[in-house]
Amino acid sequence: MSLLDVDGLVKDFGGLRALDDLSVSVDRGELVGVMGPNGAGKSTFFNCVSGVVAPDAGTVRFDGEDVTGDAPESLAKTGLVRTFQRTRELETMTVRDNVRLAAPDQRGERALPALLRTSGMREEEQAVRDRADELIEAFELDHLKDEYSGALSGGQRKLLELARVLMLDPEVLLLDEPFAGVNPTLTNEIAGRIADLNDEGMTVVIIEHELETLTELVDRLVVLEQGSLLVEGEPAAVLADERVIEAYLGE
Amino acid sequence: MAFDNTGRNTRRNFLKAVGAGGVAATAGCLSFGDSGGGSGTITLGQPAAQTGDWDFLQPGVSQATDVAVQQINDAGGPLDREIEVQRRDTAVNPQEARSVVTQLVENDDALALMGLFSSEINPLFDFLQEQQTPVVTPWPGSGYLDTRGGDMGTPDNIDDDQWVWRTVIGDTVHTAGGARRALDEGNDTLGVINGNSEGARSWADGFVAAYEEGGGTVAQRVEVSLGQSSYQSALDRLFGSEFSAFAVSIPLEDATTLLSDWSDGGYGRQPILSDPLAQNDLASQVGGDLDGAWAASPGQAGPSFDSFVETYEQGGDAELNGWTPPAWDAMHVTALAIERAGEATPEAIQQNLGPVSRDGGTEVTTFAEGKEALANGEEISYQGAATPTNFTNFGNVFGPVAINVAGGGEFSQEEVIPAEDIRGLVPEDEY
Amino acid sequence: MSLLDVSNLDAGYGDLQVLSDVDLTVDRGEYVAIVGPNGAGKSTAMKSVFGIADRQGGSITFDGTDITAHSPERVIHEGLSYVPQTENVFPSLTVDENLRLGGYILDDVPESRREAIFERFPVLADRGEQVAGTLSGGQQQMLAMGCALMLDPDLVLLDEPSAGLAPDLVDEMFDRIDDINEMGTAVLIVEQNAKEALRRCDRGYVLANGENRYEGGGDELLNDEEVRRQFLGG
Amino acid sequence: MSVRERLFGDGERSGGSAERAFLVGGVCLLVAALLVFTPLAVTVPGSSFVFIEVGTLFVIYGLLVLGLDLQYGYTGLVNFGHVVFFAVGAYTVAMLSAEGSFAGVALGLPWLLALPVGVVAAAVLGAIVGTTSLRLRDDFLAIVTLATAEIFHTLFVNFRGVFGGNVGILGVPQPIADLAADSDTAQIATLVLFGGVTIIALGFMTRLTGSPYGRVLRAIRADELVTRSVGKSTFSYKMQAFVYGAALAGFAGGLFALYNGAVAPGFFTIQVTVTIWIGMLLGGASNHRAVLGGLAIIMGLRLLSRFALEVTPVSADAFASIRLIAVGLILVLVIRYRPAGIWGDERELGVDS
Amino acid sequence: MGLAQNVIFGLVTGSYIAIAAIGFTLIYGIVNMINFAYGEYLTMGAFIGILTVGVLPLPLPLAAVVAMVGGGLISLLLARLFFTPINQTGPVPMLLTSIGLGLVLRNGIRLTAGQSARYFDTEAITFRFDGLPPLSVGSVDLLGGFFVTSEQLIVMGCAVGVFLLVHTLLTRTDVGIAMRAMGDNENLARVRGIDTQRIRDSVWVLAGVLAALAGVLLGIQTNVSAGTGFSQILQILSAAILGGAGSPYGAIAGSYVIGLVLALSTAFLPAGMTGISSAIAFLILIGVLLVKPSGLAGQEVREA
Repeated sequence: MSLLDVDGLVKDFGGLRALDDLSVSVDRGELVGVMGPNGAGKSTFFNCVSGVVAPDAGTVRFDGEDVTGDAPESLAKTGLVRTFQRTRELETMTVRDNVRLAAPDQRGERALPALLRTSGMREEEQAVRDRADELIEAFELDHLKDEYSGALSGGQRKLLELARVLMLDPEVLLLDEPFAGVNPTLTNEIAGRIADLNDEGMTVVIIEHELETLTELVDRLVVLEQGSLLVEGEPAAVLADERVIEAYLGE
Repeated sequence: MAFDNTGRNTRRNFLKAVGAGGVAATAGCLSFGDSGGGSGTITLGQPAAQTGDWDFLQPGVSQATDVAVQQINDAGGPLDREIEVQRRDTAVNPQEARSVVTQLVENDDALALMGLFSSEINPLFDFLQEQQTPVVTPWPGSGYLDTRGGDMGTPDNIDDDQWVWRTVIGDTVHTAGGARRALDEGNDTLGVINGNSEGARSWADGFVAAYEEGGGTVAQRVEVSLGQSSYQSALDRLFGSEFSAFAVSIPLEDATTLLSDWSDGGYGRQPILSDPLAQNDLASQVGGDLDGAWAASPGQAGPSFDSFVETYEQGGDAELNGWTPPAWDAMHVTALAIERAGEATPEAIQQNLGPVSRDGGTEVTTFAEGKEALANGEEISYQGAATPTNFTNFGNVFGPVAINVAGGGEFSQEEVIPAEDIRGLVPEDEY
Repeated sequence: MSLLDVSNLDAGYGDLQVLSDVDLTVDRGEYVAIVGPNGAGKSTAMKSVFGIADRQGGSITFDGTDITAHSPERVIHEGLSYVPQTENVFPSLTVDENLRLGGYILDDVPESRREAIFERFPVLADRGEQVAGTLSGGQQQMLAMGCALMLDPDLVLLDEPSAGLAPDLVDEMFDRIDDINEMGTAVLIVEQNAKEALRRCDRGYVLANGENRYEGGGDELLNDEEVRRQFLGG
Repeated sequence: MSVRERLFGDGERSGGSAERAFLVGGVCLLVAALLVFTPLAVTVPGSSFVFIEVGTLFVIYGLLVLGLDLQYGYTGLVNFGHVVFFAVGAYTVAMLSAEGSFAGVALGLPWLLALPVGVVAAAVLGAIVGTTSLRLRDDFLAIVTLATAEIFHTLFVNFRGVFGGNVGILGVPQPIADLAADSDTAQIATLVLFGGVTIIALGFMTRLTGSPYGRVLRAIRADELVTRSVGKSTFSYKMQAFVYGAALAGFAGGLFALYNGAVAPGFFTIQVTVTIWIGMLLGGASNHRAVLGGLAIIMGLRLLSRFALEVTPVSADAFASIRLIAVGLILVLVIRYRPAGIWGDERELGVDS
Repeated sequence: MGLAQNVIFGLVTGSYIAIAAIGFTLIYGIVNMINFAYGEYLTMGAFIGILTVGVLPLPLPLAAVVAMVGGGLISLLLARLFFTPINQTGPVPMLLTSIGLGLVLRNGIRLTAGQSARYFDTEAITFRFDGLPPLSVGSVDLLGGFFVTSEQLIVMGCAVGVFLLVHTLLTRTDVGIAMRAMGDNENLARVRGIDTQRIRDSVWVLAGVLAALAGVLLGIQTNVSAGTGFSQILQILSAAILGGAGSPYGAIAGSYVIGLVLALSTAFLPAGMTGISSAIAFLILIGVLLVKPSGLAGQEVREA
């Protein structure tokens, strides 16, 4: 059974149909790329799956459970985590706090332990701190860790966002254009990390325009057009598909 | 209620002994008033409504206070010292009033307070007791003060004193005069419309109580909130009932709106106005329909009212209102109390307010007369501008009630119900 | 001299630089397309011409006037108009009112111009009182173009006019653009539908990664293997 | 690196100050207890009384501003009716504990029972307002809270049988004044006791906001969607911040009633809300000590400005208006030139000056 | 108690509020701020009217025009001094600035104009319609006779005139259409060459003009003092929010709802509760916000 199973998703915005009977499924451990021209519905697909918007029809199943329309926070708690296309940093918080925030199920996030500063809470916070610093270091942001994230450059924000979601130790990671606005060196680096995560067993779905990187990275490509599935399959085969070329170059 | 006043004395002594140090240094630098015990200027405090809901009434009260101070000082001042009034804004807010009172008493060394409204006094009553400083105020009509305040008839003993005195007639009393007249006119059923501020309500409560006591029936009573652009709906509701006259108790500005609405609506029937509404402005704004409406007003009918008005008008052009003559009286009676005491302290004033005002002794209408009589070893009885100013045991005054009738765009006095008649309306120990 | 001359343009949003060293020209009456993969900076190039994106370096001249530092409300006075990709009509205003605002900067818009627009976009003609927000996507796009043409500009900038349109409407849209260009108005178009755009335009630019990649005649680019590869990352 | 720093790191930058607050607050409580429960009496110079008076009000309002800062400074909730929770706490305590009030309900129950009920009442009102309104946009929340405060003010004034109308509820017990040796001692004891309470509240707030809990609140202020997408139930946090702030205000109201001995609508006007908002912004939202500092400045300024009357050439009437004009101008100028307040962090609040 | 009569009272009250609320809501929609100092704009307008009548002296209608012109100019001046410089800071700082400005203006007016109320000298004529048959349901008379005064007719007439003029302005003139366009999408407005600052200035002027008119009308019906406008601000604000903030047509609807609620609740609430009519208006506001946060008019309303 697939880990993430999207079936017959429909979403209208006003008169515009952003998703039109879209069905996609992702298996555990897979690394899937989602591509398609602008307006094909890629981000809406992510938004519906991650609970940011509720689909008008269709179901989203995660690990066998029907999670259609569930709130983003409950999805995130069950292990389905996403990033945003235009990075959304908590600009009024430091890099460290951005990353630490994402640590799940902390006792210190409840008022009473926070007030009493229980030893359990402190130990937990220490662990969170170590893990966050590890991630920050891994993404080479350690020289910036006390900076407010509002001061970061575009590429650094992408890294920070990745570090933040990894703090959640997600089962499925939905990445919305992780390479946009990132220089080639960094792109390769991020790609490498994503590959590593996938090797370690994390399921990853990536929306990306940077086809060169994407095709090298993913196991499978899903191409959307006009809100529905156009083609899916091995990257090479997909790219050779006439329908895909047409979708990108026009008829 | 017993209050230990040693605390206060020690505090003052402490100040004298230590001088300035710590917080006292800051405060000392900022304190400009002289200490009240020795010679020099005598400072009195006036918590005032320079901003806030009733600020339009303050100019008259300020002017009356200032001309009184001027006249008293011209006559040599109590104990041959100058009086000075320190006026501070409370915005008619009890919170502000609390700190203003503290500042006046503690920093300005005011020996008595010549102000405070019902809405300030009532919730601060305990606090005011702790100040152990007489409050001689021209403002409050509240029924709450009917049985609170004054010296309990024992001037020498301040242990049982409650330090609030008012030189204005309590609503309970003068409304009784109004109610009596309403009944005399043959109105056995009335409508009542009043604002929901404390002053307006307290008048209406007093009036209704006295009226019903006298056998009248209130067919309909409508409360309205202040500051509305129209009172038509409330009037419509009021006049849905049958009655021959209706009582109006709401501040002047709203009353003008309300009575203009009433006039426009052609509801008819005769208005009976609460005391502060006997103002020519109202009569001229509302016009001919108001002719025949009357207000039972205290305060403009005391024995020395005419000489007060003469002096008052020389002091400026602030409008005279129902609280203006009582402000004058408050100042005089306080100055006389100091003169009689022979010392200027809060306790001395508290102990002498009764003796200089109550019946018995030479009747005096000005400070100069009083000072002279006291110098001759006579007892005096101050005859005020608003009332004869005979303080009851609870620090209240009775006075004649003047019936002012509207006609031709102004009010004129038609009848005066003597103080004695009014006194008869209220049992001895309830006011 | 070119009508529009963009040289060495660096541009982006705030700290973010999207374009570096981009050159573009459009001659009077010319039909020029900018194509390139998503995220190549095509729209940014157009927005910086109109003063919406932040211009970080280089220069932009239009009809001999340096407009590098002009705000949008000044640029429009120079004789170019711009049709944004999305949110390009005022949804709570009627079609008529939208068109009226198209000619906002003119003291007086000749009635003939409105009629010419209705002639070109007949679907708008009988919807003058309809609120724009209730129009279909295609109709809104037509309206947006109509608004841009109210000024009878020398150059019109079109940002992905075919995006989100049903396939049959796409053709019509391109036909309308051809009409506009044939009437003598220069057109600069950013298109995802590269094939169609390149087929119809006089000249095209391929942008990738915020830089000029290729430049040439429309057909020339269309048939270039390198360009095809560029798109599909091969 | 000290052991504590090692343990808490920079995220717990306020850890030390919380402990210090508990210590100072505790000492204050002890001193107050000493003053209240022993025959010990102190005498203070009369001229400092007004400072003690305003100081007592300041520490009560301090509880309000701390709660408001939790709501606005940390969580970004625009509460324009904070005074209503203060009022509900005060009225509840007053009505339960008062004896022989002139008007309104006075049940004469022990004040020790009334005080917690007052806190709960304010918290419940906070929960009701929160449940219905926290999903609304910022400025609508402002309107709903403002309207709630106005509704309650109207109820207090109009339902005389219950709330005593404009007179309010009188005859509320004043435990400190009753226990202390004399009124000077009672005043000082009140200031020290309430001051201690406020400092302890400051300590709790510092702990709360310096912990992962506070991190979530700040994240909600920065971007609620991101916070949700990393698995935090933001609505629940907003609700908590709102209810805690309301409860703290209710507690402050209860203290006020027991200190003043009476409550009346005049104590709970929109002016209170405005004062604590100005104090918070002046000091710098999202910084507990700064908001207290800001509040101290604005209240101190109002007090000191009264002293300035003697040295100004204008009449007392004019002066009263000029004072209020000055307060308005301060608010305008702070927002324009120091949007993060005097001690606030511009990066923390995301504003440019 | 006649329902018809109270409906008329409600409509009159609604008319004052509506004239002011249109200005308030336009500021909300286009400048994106809640202007808490707006009540003081009414007060200033009323005082200019009083001054013009008293000092120049001009007849009342002309004085009203002078007040409107003055109100517009003052509004623009205040916006330039206080609000335009912080346009970019967001709604909360703008709201707080307006609270500060309100404090300054209110007390400034008190300082210069004194504390006592002023009155316009006017005469009202009352028109009665007594011939109507009662139509009773319980104690409520649905029809019944009613009256209306010339002042009330003037107020309602002014309101209708204002609605028509504002409607014309917003639908027939470039400036007005541009105002609505800015409420929709400020960036696109700039792309169309609209000088957004000029439009914002126009909105301030319009809001000032309307506030001054409302202030003068209010002054004629009641009186003029430093607190005149402040006592109305919560009702104006409620009406604007109730109608769907930013929509002038919604504000008109909201104003009449508030006016009718005030009148009918005063007339028909149980005895002893008549003083709480303003609280009822707020309750309705809260209720509407909870059920339909976008207000009565929803997001976009074209026709009233």
